[in-house]
Amino acid sequence: MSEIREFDCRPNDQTGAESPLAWSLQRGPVPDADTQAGVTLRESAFMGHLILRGGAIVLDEAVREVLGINLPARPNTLTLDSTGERSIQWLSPDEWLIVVPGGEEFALEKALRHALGQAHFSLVNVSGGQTVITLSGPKARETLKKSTPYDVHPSAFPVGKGVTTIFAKTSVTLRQPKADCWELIVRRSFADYLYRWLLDAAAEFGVSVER
Amino acid sequence: MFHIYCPYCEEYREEEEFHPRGQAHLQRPADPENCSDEQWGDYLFFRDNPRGIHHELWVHSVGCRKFFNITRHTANYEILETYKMGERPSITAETLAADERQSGVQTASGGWQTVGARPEDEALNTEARA
Amino acid sequence: MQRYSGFGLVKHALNHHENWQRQWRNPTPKKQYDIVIVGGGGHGLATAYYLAKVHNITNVAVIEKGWLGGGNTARNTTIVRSNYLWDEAAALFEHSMKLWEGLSRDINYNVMFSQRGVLNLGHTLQDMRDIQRRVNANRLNGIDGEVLDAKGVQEIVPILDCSSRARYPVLGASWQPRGGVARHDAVAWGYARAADALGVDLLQNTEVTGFKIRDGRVHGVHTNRGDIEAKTVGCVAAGNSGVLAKMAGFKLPLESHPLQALVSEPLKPVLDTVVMSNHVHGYISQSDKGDLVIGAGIDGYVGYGQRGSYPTVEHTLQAIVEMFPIFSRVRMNRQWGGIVDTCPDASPILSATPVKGMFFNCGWGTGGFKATPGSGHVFAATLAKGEAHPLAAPFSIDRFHTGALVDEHGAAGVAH
Amino acid sequence: MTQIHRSSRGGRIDRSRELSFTFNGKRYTGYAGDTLASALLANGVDIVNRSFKYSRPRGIVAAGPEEPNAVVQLGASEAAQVPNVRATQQALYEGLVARSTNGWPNVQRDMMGMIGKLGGSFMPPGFYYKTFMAPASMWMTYEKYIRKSAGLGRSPLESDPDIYDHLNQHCDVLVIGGGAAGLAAARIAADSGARVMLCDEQEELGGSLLDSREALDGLPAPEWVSQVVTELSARENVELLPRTTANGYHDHNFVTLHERRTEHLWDTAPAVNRRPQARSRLHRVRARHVILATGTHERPLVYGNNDVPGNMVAGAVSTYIRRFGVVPGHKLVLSVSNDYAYRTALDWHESGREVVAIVDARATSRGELAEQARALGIRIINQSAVIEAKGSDRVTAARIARIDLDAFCVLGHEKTLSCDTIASSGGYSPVIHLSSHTGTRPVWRDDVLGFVPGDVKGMTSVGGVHGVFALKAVLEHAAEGARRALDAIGFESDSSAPKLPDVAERREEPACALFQVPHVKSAMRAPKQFVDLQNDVTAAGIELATREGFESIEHVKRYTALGFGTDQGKLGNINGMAVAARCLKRSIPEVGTTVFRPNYTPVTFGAIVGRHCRDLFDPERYTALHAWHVEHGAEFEDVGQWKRPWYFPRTVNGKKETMHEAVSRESLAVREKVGILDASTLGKIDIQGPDAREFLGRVYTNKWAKLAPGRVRYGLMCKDDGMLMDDGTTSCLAENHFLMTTTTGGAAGVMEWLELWHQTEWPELEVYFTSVTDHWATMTVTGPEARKLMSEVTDIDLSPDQFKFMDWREGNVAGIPARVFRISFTGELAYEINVQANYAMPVWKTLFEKGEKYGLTPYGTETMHVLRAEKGLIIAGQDTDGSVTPEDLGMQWAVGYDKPFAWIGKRALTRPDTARTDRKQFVGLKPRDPEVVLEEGAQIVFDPEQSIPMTMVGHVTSSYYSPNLGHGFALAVIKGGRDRLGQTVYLPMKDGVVHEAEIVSPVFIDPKGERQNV
Repeated sequence: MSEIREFDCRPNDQTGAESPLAWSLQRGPVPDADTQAGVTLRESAFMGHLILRGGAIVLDEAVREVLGINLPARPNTLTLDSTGERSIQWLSPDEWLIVVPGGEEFALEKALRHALGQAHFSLVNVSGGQTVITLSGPKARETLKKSTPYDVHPSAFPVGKGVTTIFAKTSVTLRQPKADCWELIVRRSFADYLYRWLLDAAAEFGVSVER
Repeated sequence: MFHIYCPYCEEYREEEEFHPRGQAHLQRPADPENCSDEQWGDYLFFRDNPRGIHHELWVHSVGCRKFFNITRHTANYEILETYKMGERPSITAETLAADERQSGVQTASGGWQTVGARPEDEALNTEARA
Repeated sequence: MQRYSGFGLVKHALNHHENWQRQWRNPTPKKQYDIVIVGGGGHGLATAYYLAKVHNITNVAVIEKGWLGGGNTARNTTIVRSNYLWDEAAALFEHSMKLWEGLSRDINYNVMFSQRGVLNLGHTLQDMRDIQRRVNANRLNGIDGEVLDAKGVQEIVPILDCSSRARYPVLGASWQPRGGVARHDAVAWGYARAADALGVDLLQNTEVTGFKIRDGRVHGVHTNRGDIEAKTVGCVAAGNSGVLAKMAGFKLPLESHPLQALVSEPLKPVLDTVVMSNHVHGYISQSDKGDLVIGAGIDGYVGYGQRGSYPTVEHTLQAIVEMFPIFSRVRMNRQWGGIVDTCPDASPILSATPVKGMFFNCGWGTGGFKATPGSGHVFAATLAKGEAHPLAAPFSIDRFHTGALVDEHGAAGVAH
Repeated sequence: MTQIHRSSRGGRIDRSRELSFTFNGKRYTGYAGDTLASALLANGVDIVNRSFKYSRPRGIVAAGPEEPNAVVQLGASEAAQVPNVRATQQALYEGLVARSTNGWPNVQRDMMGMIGKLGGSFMPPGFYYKTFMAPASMWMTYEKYIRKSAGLGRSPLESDPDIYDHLNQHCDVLVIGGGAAGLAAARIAADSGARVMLCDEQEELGGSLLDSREALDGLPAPEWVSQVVTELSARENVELLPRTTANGYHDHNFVTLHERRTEHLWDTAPAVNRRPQARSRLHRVRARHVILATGTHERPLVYGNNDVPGNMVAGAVSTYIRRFGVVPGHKLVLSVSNDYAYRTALDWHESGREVVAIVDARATSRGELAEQARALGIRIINQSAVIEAKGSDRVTAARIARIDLDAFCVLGHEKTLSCDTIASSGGYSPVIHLSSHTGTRPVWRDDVLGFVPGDVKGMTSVGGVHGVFALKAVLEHAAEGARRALDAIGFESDSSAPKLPDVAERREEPACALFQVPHVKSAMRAPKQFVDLQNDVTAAGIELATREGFESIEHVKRYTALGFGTDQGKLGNINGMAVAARCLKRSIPEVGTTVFRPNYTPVTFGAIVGRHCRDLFDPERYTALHAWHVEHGAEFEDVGQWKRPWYFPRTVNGKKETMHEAVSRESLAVREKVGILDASTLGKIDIQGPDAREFLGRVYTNKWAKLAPGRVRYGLMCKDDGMLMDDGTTSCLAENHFLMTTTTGGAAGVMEWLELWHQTEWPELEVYFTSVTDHWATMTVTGPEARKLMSEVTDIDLSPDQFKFMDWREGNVAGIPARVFRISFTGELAYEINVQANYAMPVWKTLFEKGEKYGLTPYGTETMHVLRAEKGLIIAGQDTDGSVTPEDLGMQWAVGYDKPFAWIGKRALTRPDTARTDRKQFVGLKPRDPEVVLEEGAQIVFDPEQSIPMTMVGHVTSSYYSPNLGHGFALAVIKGGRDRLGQTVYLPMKDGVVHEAEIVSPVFIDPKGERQNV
């Protein structure tokens, strides 16, 4: 596979690593833990993120073989493995987002390249460029309604759905991997803006930030 | 605010997720080196700009990032069809005109200031062009 | 024509205003005119007026499908300035500015031209470079203007947030003191009345349905009120230019887009000048009636609907409240849209066309109102002589084939 | 002061909760449930404002959003001021403070009123167009006074203490209006299981049922309303929004609703549980179907002095009596054109006050309500109308006369009836505003004497707005409309249970068309007959406009200002059109209709802005190293949405460096030692695929066929018009794998550009693009000591023959996997380090640990600009402006003239104008005076002696003082500049100073590029 340059950009030693939300949490404000909070916010930092591009027919089998989960073929859906730790999400007819526990991404990249052989596809590690922010709590949906024009009503946004859409003045990939759990995948450089937006939008419900 | 059916996401999304990118089906001259300044200028700058049915290129910027086509009425803003790149529209000004002639219905001409005014009279224009 | 004056007003008041004359006639179309102008907006009426006044050509009809001044003349935010970047545009708009300065007396109609000054704010270093470039060019072109720093801006507009707290702090501005606003409807009516008095026929509710073209030359127009002969036809129809061109069998390098504007409820005077910002994207002035007149953005799609997208209104008001936090509790009364013809280089077209005898004056994009007198003046000369007035020459359609564009996106960046 | 007009019982107010408030500095009391208007009426406050133009005293006329006069300034503190609040829509709260918006020194004794009285006749419509023209210089002075007397309320002068928010909503059925029609429709929609929203502008749901005399299912109307509201609010699929106005109806059934959440509580939004609440909220609703149930506005009649306080709309009088227990006078004369308005006389009579007479323009009145009135002994005078009100600060009498509707004249039988209140009703105008917002023309119906909505896709209008007025018919119409709506969106309505309440049918006689009432004098000479009260537009004014040739209704409106007020002509528009129609001898629909625009009623800017203000106005994008920059005192420059360090001022002996000092220090550090720049904001795109190389060759002007893995190349990107669009370096990572960089501002645009060409023009090329801008953090280590520093932190072989200029290598930097690129934007030896952004901070910190001994200096964008300019390197967007070709820049070396494919931009270069040899070309400028730093944007001339307008031949694009050169220098574009090297040009500045400069090569330092190559 000399035609594509593979590169493991993750060091073994994680000392000093800073997630996209590090600066926001350092600068604050970070609301105190609040048992009455309507919304709880948490960063799932340092996950492995890969963008896989290619034709579904080309990719499907290799993905199943390597990851053990199906490539979601239907638009705006996501599939998870049995542990719920690994997921593949449809982003466009020829683009998927794979999220796996941090540290697995390079091995996965190699395995997929191996499985795909000479097929035309592209696989790009974007782990440093985005992060996952999790929203939960009874007012999470209400907070989303303040922020995105996408319909988050249960009838329109069931568990297992994921979409890329407008969120305040940025874009996120919004998904509901399980009930009462919303994941917002946001670009690193917009993470602080999104954090401050969420604190502000959820303020009327009470918001707490889990570290 | 438009509600646009993305043919790739296969659902309606809000206009905020999209950007219009001008007239659809523009053809870049196949052999630019051998086309005249006139032809090149036409390709770069001259557009249909119709009052009525318009085929236009949009991109689902905040979404699947795919370009696709919309057939839209530029006066009442009704979207008649969206279709993928590489596909041809099934509704055009011509097909609609044919439908109208059959049903005897005249489409609304939103945006006109004078009641009863009509955008174009086909017969007269044919003469004008002749 | 009854001359208007304060004395006349008193006289009429004593007669219970029962003796005012019509401001213009409502004539029956003649079979033939020397020149037909298609489009009875400000530009078309001004063209007719200057044809009659400057060139003594009075056998002229202005054909308007609706009511006079009912297009963008009635829908714009009334800003007048001439601080354009490129020589060609600056010359044309400054020509217009000079005509504005004597217009009310010239046409005996108070168009309420209020030279309260126009600020174009800069929020980034590149904004300031562009402002300096433009103001330097303006100065050497004889157009008034200066570059202000943030403090200078604050002195002129105390209610503007010039603090460093702003997301994009105001770094400075260009300031054109001769710029300002005018009463848009009055411009159309004033020109209409003056043109009518010189013998021009203003044909309202008359719609051009086609052109008579033989051997590549125009011979007249078809209208819903019958055919009208004319060897010279000038199309000055703003948002409908593309439609007219199609009737005549050619395309223009234009797209028609909705440009939105909105007003607040009337307020006591609070803003004494015109403030425009390309970067945070909004512009504002206060009308004599007290409304804050706010220009919103242009929608990116082709649209003839005289309305636009709601997000555009949202973004505009965000910009206004960012610049003027005190306006947060003021309320928005109305929004509307105009249809603007935009050229790829954000400059107008004043040009002959592939059809002999047919001329187009269009493509003013977001900034046509301010050009009304100048546009009419040079277009009248163009129609009268059958060749482009020197100020109009750079704005021919040819430039889109030769590449000699007059790229005014910088100056016209914010719709205005 | 006691509430002299409060009846002893009745109304939906809570008499146990007394509220005190202040109006025009005077304290009053009202009750919970009052509006400010009902409380003012209860207290006998007749004059609430002065009119706009003539300063005439004005009282409350209506009870809803159509109120034109009672427009007040609200707010107890400066920051809480709200201009132009309609008292009829403002709920009373304890401590409310309001003032009239006009009137000096006060609304009772107004000086302007004198002027209005004396000067009124000199102020016909359009008078300002006919005067103030001479001398021209005086207009600005006149204008100052005109402006002062115009306007209504005033803007607050302090920042808004409140917050606002948005809620994005989606529903199957949006019901607009919570009156009889809306409630009935919502009930049926709810039963189908559809997602239903119901909004209503009033404080509580119920609409006109709240003051109705009728019974539903045997219950008084308000009780039936409570029952239905309770039932609906229990349903999960229904969202009820009282106090919420649908203000705009946009394309494809997008409707904005403005919910006033706290305005009934206090003038600023109170916190709840110490959590902030939004003062108001804008619901952005996407509805599959809209049921328009907005009802009607009653039209007053237009007669002489119909603006004197005490003249009211008939229905409003009933509303005040039945909802608020306020009878706004003692003796009523009711002037009507229809049956339904008779209810006002019944309500008045039942309150124990005197109905002097009902004056009915129709020849007979035998409807049910008329008979009831007759039975109560109320005097009914047919074929007559009030032609004029008497009184100045309050009505003292009504002048009535027999009239001929067809001939539009008074037939005599004049009487003057003593009274203090004249209520009038000219019929009911459907509230079609929202349906008009969509651009749909309304339709005139002679039977309704009004416009009803035209066909709007996805909308059904029901009840009053559709011209259906009688309660029983309204309910049936709403039910039928709801079923049709549900059917259209695929819901089944439960047809088995027609849940319509029992309502008695009411026998009514047809209304007559009466708008302007004739007077014994002509309209021009009669006492002022107001059509639009807020804008002081009179029937005479409209007549004058038509006389002057303003025949289109749009002209009439614009000439007279009819309908341009904050009420948007809700009361006056139809009457105005009727007057115009009469003058023009046409019918109303022939005169045309007016186009209603959003908003239906005014909406606070703040609510439309929502949270997108203050800190959240626009995102601030940060790099992974932002925390370090902040800690080290960086000043930031806004580049797009990014915050980039501009320079790093040091504080020496308590004194902070100026930018000039900091930049000099930073520049010297890079040229003499080593500096470091956070370049993470550059756009980065990963490109993979067998056709990647071919694709690059098509989008870049230069050649890519032979770039080997391990190598980097600078590229220019044009649009197809040949003008430079973006530039950057692209590295060949492997045969089919490239990493492209773009400018910071161009990143998103270039990404879309690549996708555009791939998706629309060349889908056959096998290549994919993925943005990695945020994934990689980029640090540029540059300066003569760069290699030494790098050698301390990396395992990469840095020897010049192994790692050459324009090479890239992989390895570890500070223990972190990194790609290092030997590219230079400074002209010095430079290494651009890319690491995964999560690990940028440890790398950056290690570099500083090791770099101290080499004098490692962080530098910002300003120093970057100086250094690159010394090398003649362009910045796209600063040295170019969309009118500059690669050839203009002298970059023919980066133009692949003989590439096989006609790459983007190539063809345009041979057009007559782009091929000119005297185009503006990119050059350097050296000021003759070494102390001078030319102004960026300064214009250049060849001949400084010429007169204005001067012939300008170019301008300065970049200009700095160079501490390395020891003088100022600049980059510029100049006509034919490259052939003029060595010549002198002139830069005439504003204060008369003319700078001289020599045209030189744009490369000022190290023209051979030896320093970056070491």
